Amino acid sequence: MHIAEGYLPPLHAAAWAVASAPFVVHGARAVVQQVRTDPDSKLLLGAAGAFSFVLSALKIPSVTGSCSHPTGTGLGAVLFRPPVMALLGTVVLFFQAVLLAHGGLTTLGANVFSMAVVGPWVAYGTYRLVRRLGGGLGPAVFLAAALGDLATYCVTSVQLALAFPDATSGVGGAVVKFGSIFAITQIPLAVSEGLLTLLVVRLLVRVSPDELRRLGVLPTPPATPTAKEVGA
Amino acid sequence: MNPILRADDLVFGYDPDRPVLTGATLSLHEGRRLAVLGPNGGGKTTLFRLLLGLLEPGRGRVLLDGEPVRRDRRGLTRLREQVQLVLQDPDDQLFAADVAQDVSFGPLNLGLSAAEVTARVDAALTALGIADLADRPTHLLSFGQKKRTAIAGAVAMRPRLLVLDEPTAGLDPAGVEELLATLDALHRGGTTVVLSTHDVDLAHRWADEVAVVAAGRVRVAAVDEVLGDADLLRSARLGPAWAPGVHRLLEALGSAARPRTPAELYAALADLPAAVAPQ
Amino acid sequence: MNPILRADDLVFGYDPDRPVLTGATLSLHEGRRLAVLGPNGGGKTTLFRLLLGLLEPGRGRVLLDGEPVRRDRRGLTRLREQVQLVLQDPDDQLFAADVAQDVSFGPLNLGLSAAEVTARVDAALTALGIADLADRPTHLLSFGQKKRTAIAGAVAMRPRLLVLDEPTAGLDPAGVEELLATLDALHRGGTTVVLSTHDVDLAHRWADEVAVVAAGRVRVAAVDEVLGDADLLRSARLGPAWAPGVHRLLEALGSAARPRTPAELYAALADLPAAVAPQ
Amino acid sequence: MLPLDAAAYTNRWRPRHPGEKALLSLGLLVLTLVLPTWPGAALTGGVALVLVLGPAGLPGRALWRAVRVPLGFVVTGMLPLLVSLGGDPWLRWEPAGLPQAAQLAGRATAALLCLLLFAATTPLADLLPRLNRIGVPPAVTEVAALTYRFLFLLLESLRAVREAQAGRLGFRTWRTSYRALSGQGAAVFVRAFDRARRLEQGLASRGYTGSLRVQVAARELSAAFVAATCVLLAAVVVATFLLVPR
Ligand SMILES: Nc1ncnc2c1ncn2[C@@H]1O[C@H](COP(=O)(O)OP(=O)(O)OP(=O)(O)O)[C@@H](O)[C@H]1O
Ligand SMILES: Nc1ncnc2c1ncn2[C@@H]1O[C@H](COP(=O)(O)OP(=O)(O)OP(=O)(O)O)[C@@H](O)[C@H]1O
Ligand SMILES: [Mg+2]
Ligand SMILES: [Mg+2]
Repeated sequence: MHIAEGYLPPLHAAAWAVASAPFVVHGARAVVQQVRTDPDSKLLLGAAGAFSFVLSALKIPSVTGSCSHPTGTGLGAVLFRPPVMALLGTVVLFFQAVLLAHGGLTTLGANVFSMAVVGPWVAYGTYRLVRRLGGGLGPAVFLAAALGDLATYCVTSVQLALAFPDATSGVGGAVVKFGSIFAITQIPLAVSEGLLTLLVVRLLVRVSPDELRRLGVLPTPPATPTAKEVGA
Repeated sequence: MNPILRADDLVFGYDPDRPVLTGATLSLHEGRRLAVLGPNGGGKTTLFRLLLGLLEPGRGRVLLDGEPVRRDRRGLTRLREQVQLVLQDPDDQLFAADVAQDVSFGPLNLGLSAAEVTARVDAALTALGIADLADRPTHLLSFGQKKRTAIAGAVAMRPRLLVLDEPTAGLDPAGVEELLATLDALHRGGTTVVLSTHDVDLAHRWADEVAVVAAGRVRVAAVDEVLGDADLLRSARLGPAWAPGVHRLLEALGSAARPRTPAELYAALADLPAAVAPQ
Repeated sequence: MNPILRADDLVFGYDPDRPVLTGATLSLHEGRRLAVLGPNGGGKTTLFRLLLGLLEPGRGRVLLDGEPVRRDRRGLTRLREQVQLVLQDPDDQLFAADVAQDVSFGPLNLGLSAAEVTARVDAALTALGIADLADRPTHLLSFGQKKRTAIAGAVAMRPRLLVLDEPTAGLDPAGVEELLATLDALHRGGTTVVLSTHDVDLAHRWADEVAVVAAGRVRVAAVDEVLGDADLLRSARLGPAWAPGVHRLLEALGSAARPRTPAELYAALADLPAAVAPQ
Repeated sequence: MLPLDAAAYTNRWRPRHPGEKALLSLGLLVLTLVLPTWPGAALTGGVALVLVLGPAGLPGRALWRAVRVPLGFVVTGMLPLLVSLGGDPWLRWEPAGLPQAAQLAGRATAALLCLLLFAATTPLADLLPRLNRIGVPPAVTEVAALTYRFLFLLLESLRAVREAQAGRLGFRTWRTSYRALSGQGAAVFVRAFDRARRLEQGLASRGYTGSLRVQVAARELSAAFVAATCVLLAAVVVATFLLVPR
């Protein structure tokens, strides 16, 4: 859920930007480091960013008959890890703002915080936890995507509630208000996104196992007899 | 005289159990136009990638001006200063956001000055007839324009040898003519040009020499020899070309014309002596 | 008799300021083989997407069996049960994990029983000659195999009309022959086949009728008429075909042979009476 | 493919330095937030609208296509302010929220126009490579530029896959839609990595050794434009304080 341009008062906008900044800088450092040790990973990161952008252009059918878009944070976090997603997510949100007028520049900080920081961390944490507890890839991915999606929306609710406290019940009431409005629409969507992510990953396990291994989602087999391809 | 580039008995397979090339030998000579023919999956692209050092052969060597190419950064850089490859799909080669930026990538890597880079970019864009596209974004180009941009990126490196993988695929007939005219201009300017194609008539009209890559090996010969060898053509999943048959017909009619394209055939028909000319 | 599908005065542009089609009319008749020719960017693919209801025309209508196609789910489903489109790039069409699964996608969507789906998939794979690939992962297929799988996916829908966008692009000459043989078998089996191509000789040998899509409009005519019209060909960035010229040469030599491929030309040459035969 | 992106390459301000356009439109955007919404946002929004349609030359129709969807978000975004929770009934219509909602809608619309002034005049091809000069590491701008390049390839692939599925009746029912959608997700993923692998090879043959540096077309920062921008921004501030209702 993108907060549109101009929605947040200047102080809020600035505060969320400050809150996101360390994560983004940390992500940028991780990327710079990764690119230094492996220059070809630049291309993979570019592809991953584009994939995240395009993922949010998928249209999920929703109950009401209208369409909605997945956040893609769950899949992105599982595939590319939260630090990298913090940077890629920022790039993607910036592109969505200037290419689609979706979201905005002054609300970039707030959107980054919900969609590129909290969503991915919740998704990734869920994924690791479920795997640690012995859960299969399927349930882990499903829960990661669904909870990542929900977490994103919860943060957005809080951000809006802080900016627009309820006239009678204050910030607390506004959190409930925005939260319940989103809950009606979002819980089914979160389940949808979880299901979709599960199906995608299941297909990927069959279609693209090598890439998943390279990303550490599937365990690497002891010996990897691959072709000698040299890029340098 | 040494060939510019030579593949010497190359053996290669992506999968060790399924070799693609089992001993490929091919020399690319200065100034000689070579067309590489072969079936789908025959190994044309693989051969080109081996020649450019993008793949490492299991056996055999690649020689630049008679010297084996070393597989370290120095050796590969030297190779790619002399030899440039244009891939079939221009989207595999174009990465920058606009045309001029993309073409500047190679010259910048050569460590040239900004002024020199600009000059090279301008010259390459002009040579390809796309100077007006310089500040167009890559993603809004048509297929043919992307193809020209990719070639410009290679030409801006001023290579001695330009290798093009199926440059005419997907172009309309007029686009093919324009591209060939561009390649001829480069050739006249001193660049040696090699291309791969599935079009036997194209190879016949354009090339001095033909290499057939099939069944793991390369067979090189003069154009007429290859195109006269029905068994070779069949075994390489190629068909015969029109032109040689047409030449025989014209000969039987007493005409000395040797058209290489349908358009030339119609010109020859118009020139036939009235006595034999079909109406 | 009504055509199966008809485009009636279609107007369309992706960008409202740059129309691609400015009034395209075309009828696809049962049993008649139609080749669609045209320059790059002429609008062939766009026309096909309009015919399949994948794009909505700014003006004009698409008629299925004489009835306007309604753009709701019912109308589009009915259309796509009858008409199938095979895209140029098979990678756009293949997304399932293996060949059989991919081909089963359409029949499953029709809501058929499992047994019926299996039967359809098997029949389609057999028709395309790829029954042995059924459980191969799609990403390990060669280009030609992918192409066949994509066509099988459409054939499994048992369409009355099969539209193929540049099906021969990228195939080697033998692959083109095999594909045409497959299309002919489908055609004999009662499917109406339409294809687009840049290859004028291919259109000449295969089609009953040719449509030229250029400058926003469609011009339909018998093959010989289009291929005899040098101005039309030039304006559509197409060149002449070899075959008509060869026919005139053979006629002048007193031969009745009308070869449509180089191979047929060499057969005709072998059959020429000794008196006129070139050596 | 994306109307705003296409506009950025064809508008009359294309040759201007991205810094000038950023100063102008982001300056207006900041003023939209910090000045009192009435009349501040009306002024900034109006100025942005005039500039984008006038000097920048964006056709009205293109502007409408770009703002249509985000304007919808502005409208739906007002609704929560018009309801109140707690009390009796628990959820109720809150007319007292109307002024605040109207103010928000006005500010958001003005901000959207300022964003558009920037987005529709500044191509990312001009902008991204220059971000290095304001301290963004080259690795990041290069990854962003690659993302930008791959984006269009993948959107095109996604469109093609979706259409191919539609042609085979992939969206007939809920069940089939989910199968089709997961196919799209997987296909785009496979395509993305395939593209990266292939470009890796393509760049290697062009001499890639780790840097994707390109030469950026020289664009002069126009002192006149910058000065005019400063005057305009100051004028908006002054006008707002003169007009502000007391
Ligand atoms: N990256 C790769 N990994 C594994 N196998 C590959 C790869 N690229 C090509 N191959 C296989 O190597 C063989 C030779 O392929 P190559 O692309 O060199 O043929 P080609 O002559 O260029 O064919 P075409 O005419 O279709 O372009 C084929 O069997 C192909 O499937
Ligand atoms: N998705 C799209 N968005 C915007 N413009 C498009 C799109 N697809 C095609 N076009 C444009 O529409 C015009 C017609 O394209 P189309 O692909 O229909 O031509 P074509 O005849 O199929 O060409 P080709 O022979 O190269 O396949 C071209 O100018 C092209 O640039
Ligand atoms: Mg090849
Ligand atoms: Mg097309």
